[in-house]
Amino acid sequence: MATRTKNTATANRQPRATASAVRTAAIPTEWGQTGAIERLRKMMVIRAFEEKAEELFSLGRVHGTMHLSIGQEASAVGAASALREGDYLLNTHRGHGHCLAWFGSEVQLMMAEFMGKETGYCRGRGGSMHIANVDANNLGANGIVAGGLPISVGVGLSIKQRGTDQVCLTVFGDGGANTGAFHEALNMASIWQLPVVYLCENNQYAMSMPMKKAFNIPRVADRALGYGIPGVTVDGNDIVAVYRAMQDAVARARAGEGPTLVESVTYRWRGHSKSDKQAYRTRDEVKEWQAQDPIRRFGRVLKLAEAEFDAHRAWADQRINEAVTFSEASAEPKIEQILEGIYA
Amino acid sequence: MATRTKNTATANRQPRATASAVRTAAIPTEWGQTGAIERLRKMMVIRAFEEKAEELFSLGRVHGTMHLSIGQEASAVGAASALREGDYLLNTHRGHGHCLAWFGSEVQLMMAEFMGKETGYCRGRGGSMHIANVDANNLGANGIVAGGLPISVGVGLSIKQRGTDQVCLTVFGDGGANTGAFHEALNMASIWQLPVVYLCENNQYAMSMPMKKAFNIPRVADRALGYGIPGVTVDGNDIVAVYRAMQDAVARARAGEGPTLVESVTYRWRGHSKSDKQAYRTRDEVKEWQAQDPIRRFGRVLKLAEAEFDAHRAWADQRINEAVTFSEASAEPKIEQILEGIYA
Amino acid sequence: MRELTYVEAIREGLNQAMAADPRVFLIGEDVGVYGGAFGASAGLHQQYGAGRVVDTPISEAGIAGACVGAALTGMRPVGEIQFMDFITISMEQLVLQAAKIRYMFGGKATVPMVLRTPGGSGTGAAAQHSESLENWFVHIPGLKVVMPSTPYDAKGLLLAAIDDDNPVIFVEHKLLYKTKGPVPEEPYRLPLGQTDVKRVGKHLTVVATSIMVPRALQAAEQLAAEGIELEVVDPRTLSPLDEGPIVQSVIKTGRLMVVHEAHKNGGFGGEIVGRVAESEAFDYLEAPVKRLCGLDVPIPYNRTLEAAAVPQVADIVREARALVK
Amino acid sequence: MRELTYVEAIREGLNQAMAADPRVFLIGEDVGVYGGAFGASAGLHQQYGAGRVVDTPISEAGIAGACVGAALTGMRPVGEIQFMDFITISMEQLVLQAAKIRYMFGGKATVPMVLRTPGGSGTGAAAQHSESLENWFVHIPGLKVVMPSTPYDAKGLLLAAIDDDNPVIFVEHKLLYKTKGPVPEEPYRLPLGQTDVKRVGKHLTVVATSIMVPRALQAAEQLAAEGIELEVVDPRTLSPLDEGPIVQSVIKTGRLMVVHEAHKNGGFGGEIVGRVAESEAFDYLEAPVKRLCGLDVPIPYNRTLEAAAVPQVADIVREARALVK
Ligand SMILES: Cc1ncc(C[n+]2csc(CCOP(=O)(O)OP(=O)(O)O)c2C)c(N)n1
Ligand SMILES: Cc1ncc(C[n+]2csc(CCOP(=O)(O)OP(=O)(O)O)c2C)c(N)n1
Ligand SMILES: [Mg+2]
Ligand SMILES: [Mg+2]
Repeated sequence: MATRTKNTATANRQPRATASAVRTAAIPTEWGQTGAIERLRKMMVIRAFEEKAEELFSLGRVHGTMHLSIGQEASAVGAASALREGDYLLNTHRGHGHCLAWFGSEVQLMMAEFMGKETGYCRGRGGSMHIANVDANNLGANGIVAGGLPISVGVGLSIKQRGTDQVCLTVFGDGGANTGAFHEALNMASIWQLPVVYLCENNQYAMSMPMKKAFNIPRVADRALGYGIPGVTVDGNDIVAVYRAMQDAVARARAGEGPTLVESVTYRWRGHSKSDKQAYRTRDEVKEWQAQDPIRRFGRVLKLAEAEFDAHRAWADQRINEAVTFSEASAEPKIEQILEGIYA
Repeated sequence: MATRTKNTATANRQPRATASAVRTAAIPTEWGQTGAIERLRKMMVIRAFEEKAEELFSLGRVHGTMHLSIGQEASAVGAASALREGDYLLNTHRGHGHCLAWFGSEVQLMMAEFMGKETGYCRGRGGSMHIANVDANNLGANGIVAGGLPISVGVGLSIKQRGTDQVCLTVFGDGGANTGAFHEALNMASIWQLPVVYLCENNQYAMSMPMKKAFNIPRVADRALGYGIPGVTVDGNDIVAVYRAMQDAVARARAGEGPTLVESVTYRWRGHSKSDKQAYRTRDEVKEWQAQDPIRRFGRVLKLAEAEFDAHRAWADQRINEAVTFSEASAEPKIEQILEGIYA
Repeated sequence: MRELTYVEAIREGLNQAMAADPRVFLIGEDVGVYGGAFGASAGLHQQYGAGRVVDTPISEAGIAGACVGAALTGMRPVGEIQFMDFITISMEQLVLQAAKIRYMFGGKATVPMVLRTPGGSGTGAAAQHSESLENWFVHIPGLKVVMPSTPYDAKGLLLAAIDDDNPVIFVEHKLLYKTKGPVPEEPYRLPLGQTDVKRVGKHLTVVATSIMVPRALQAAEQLAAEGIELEVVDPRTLSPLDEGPIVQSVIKTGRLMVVHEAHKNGGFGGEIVGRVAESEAFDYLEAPVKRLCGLDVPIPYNRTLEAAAVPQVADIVREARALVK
Repeated sequence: MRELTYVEAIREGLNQAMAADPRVFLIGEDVGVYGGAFGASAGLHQQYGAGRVVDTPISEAGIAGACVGAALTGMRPVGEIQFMDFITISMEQLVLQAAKIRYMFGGKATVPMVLRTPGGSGTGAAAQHSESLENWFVHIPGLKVVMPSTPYDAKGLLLAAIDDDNPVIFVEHKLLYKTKGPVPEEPYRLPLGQTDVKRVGKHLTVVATSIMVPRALQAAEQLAAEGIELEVVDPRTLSPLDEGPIVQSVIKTGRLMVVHEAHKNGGFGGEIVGRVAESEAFDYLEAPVKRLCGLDVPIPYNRTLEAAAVPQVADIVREARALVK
């Protein structure tokens, strides 16, 4: 009499994709060695940016807070690699990586923003949590967990109504998947088959809340079942795996076949933000994941000698140092202009 | 590399449970003929209440709006039958039925509330959309779609913390299942295994929005997959079927095994509210469902002769007429007391 | 001039905006075949199709977000929140996203969206369907807040709101929908941020919003017979507020009463009093000011209590008389 | 007397309430092992266990709803919204449910819950982590709104709020958390709805809330050297407001300045001015009033701009001096 929903989410409980469980992939032919190296360097720039950010903070040279994505670089760069210029990005509070991986991003403008300077992407008004580059269709990081998800519905509708073949990459965390905003957005995107890819970066925690306690399902991607869209879980520390999963999702979106939920399983090495004592996890757990450093892993795939690897990293550090120099030489916003830019 | 979520919701597409597809069940032995007749009469009282409500409205004797559940009576009475005194109810805007089906409900106090009288359940302050009977743990109808769902989390937590074996019945519509509130509530109830039963009365429409357009999955119950809880779809016009499905769900909840999502498939015969022209559906569709009148269907299960059936209905009408008489004789709230009861 | 009801004027405004600009589209619950809960979009779905008159699931955060995202990427969405009460579910998107995006991004983005929503009581729908929350939005820089009181203003302000490059909260009133007034057929714009003196008088300045404007005008009619001349001032755009005409009026009359339906406590009336008390008009005030507002009570269901909860014409007459004496 | 910081005072209040009453429990994001984003519940998870210090997913509507449902059924929940900005997501549950349930149900239910949340800017967290939205809640009958400015007030008002049978929005300030002051060890209650005169003066009444109270007191110190005596009045409970002491103070000083961090437009300052301008104190006002409030701008990230966006001690000194002259 009653039709029972077979709870496959629990029934087909799959081994959680972890960094160690998944073999690294071959380099995509469309990247070639050059493209692959470019991406390695991008990851290194992100890492260098964030390490510098930490340093500047500890020196008291920036204020506020920041959310570092150290350890998650493969997810950002792998994902962005599947998009193309003209596509849109909606980003999160932990968004330095995606921003730097995005088309046309200039690290010195990001650093200047981070340091609150007039030359920054947002003229120093936004800071770490609000970096945007609207000219490049980077619609901004977001200080609100899942704040970009309802917005993605509008971006998707806009693409459809304007009749372009753009795609909108919408990033959020495991924590973001428990907000009402997630639900409303995924349902709307699904019923209207909007060209949006939902990338959930499951880094195991929402601040101190372990994913395992915040979900009663093994994989965030299982949520896709509730919206009738594909859900994919991928090793988020494998740049090629992320890229491949995202390619499929982007292709579907671009073909008008609607949204996909891609879960990228990864880990943040640092605390949630600058004030985190990390009482909710063990040092060993952190170390295990650090052994799966996405940058070193890709270096191994590329079969780079230690020296060459180091040279790339030195190149990245150099970019960051130049960005700091640029930012330090930049002017502060003027107090008289504080009321500028509220209304258009 | 990527683990793909098999989209069973779409893959195992089951025939939608409809009134016609499901055979009526035998009378539960625990009801007996007496209990069954009682429930038939309860459905008749609900029907009579709402028909009278319509009449009073058209005569201008009540104002405001109302949401009639005519055609959905089996869902309300079947569900309430699976609960016991001391359990909690969180109800919807289309809640006359559940309220009348609930323990200790007195139809004259409901009618008085409906007519805005001081003797009403809410002293005339609440009206149709806010009828509550807190003494009987009926925590009220709700003018906000899914407004009761976040509240259910608190009721569930309270039960757990107080260590009782109460259960909270939480009712909402198909439309309610697309709100962020639904998502946050079901997830929280699931991770904490709260003693709540979520009853989604899928009457095919949210106002003018067909369920088929608002969901990209065939059954609301499939949403359960996203929370790792059981989801059940049942013929909502079959009082026994609803009761059985609810019994299982209530038993799980009472045993501390957590929430269940029960989808009761039914149909509202009337417009959404008093101002609805019903341009979004056909007369034929309405007629098809009217042929599945849950009251007549249960009358057939009970093998009642026409005259006996009519006598029960006359009894119900009598109750309603008495309720109207009571309400009309009741005083209006006093203007001087308008500010009473804002703060405790 | 031809007369239209307030809701017809809004519908005509929507229609003309959609006809003129393919970037304009409607989105909300039941705005399609149903025509909107109060009929504001009746017929537009048939005319423009489901692609431009988008029916949504019950997802108020999603609706607001859909407007933000579309506006950010070149469209000019007009969203509808079916009752102003439900805008409580949209607050994050409206306040933390729509209002702030431009500023947070250093002035490098625009969010040209309009969110229409009916506020107010008087329909017997009780406490969860009768909110008047406009002052919440007034409190948020980056948003504009418009509250038309006549069919003429409704159409002209709506077209201006759709043209505006900022997020506009456009608050209609359920009881005004059926009121009639002259409305030009061609599209016209009434600039946002222009306070309108709806009646010239000399004894008392009455600043009224939305439905309280016609009520104040009725009260003024009655009082005129007693020789009391009210000046009825309608801000129309509550934020950014054009305070000049209010201040000038108080300088002239020496007396101020603010009338709105929203609860008094923490309401827009305080803002008006604050502006006047900080202005040069302060020295001209001859009597304490008066805020005649909704009682601080959830709107009751009972018809008599409901009416007693917000200012009626008789209340305005009584209080105005008392102030002038 | 022993000194505690503001956050320690809150923690001690929570601890004592939980120890005394098994119906009291805490719920919110990271209130458990993490101890709360600002440490307000540090150690309580270890002491009372996960059953009474409940870590939630990121679900602000759910947190508010959890408080409403638990309160309705016999518990006394204390919820935490990690930053006041995120309360935008809880508005439906707070405004349409918590605030109205009692009235809508004819006075037959109670919703004894407290929702704590830190407001304010000054931490460099920019526009989405710096909101001061208290006047939204002041506008809603059925809610109480409390804003302590000292450790002593924080503990006493928190314990009173937990005792109260109504929903209380308890607004803390991030920059106050580390400020110190005397706090008795035993549990004590400061009744809600009692305005407190924090400093007696005669030239100007300064009504200040939250962090603006210590800033106004510092300004008063400076001005005292010039012979200008500010009377600093702290409402503590913004709603229901105890307006008597404010009115009395203005009658005494003849001058009024309101200082708050929230945006001026549509803010609580208007309410204070409205109350005074409607009161007997109107006739005693010797000068226009002044609202010294947050600029109407989203809080900027840049440190200098951020500080310039809200009143600082020097601003209070300057404006007070100008008003008194
Ligand atoms: C709506 C909302 N609630 C709470 C916060 C505070 N907060 C910021 S990030 C965060 C955790 C987010 O977890 P997740 O989505 O998994 O992203 P992650 O930080 O792990 O990258 C929290 C609770 C917020 N910014 N917005
Ligand atoms: C949050 C919210 N949005 C919109 C409405 C207006 N409204 C009332 S009932 C309704 C449709 C509800 O559909 P469903 O949940 O399926 O329940 P049904 O009316 O079919 O019983 C709508 C849109 C509301 N009351 N609350
Ligand atoms: Mg995370
Ligand atoms: Mg329905």
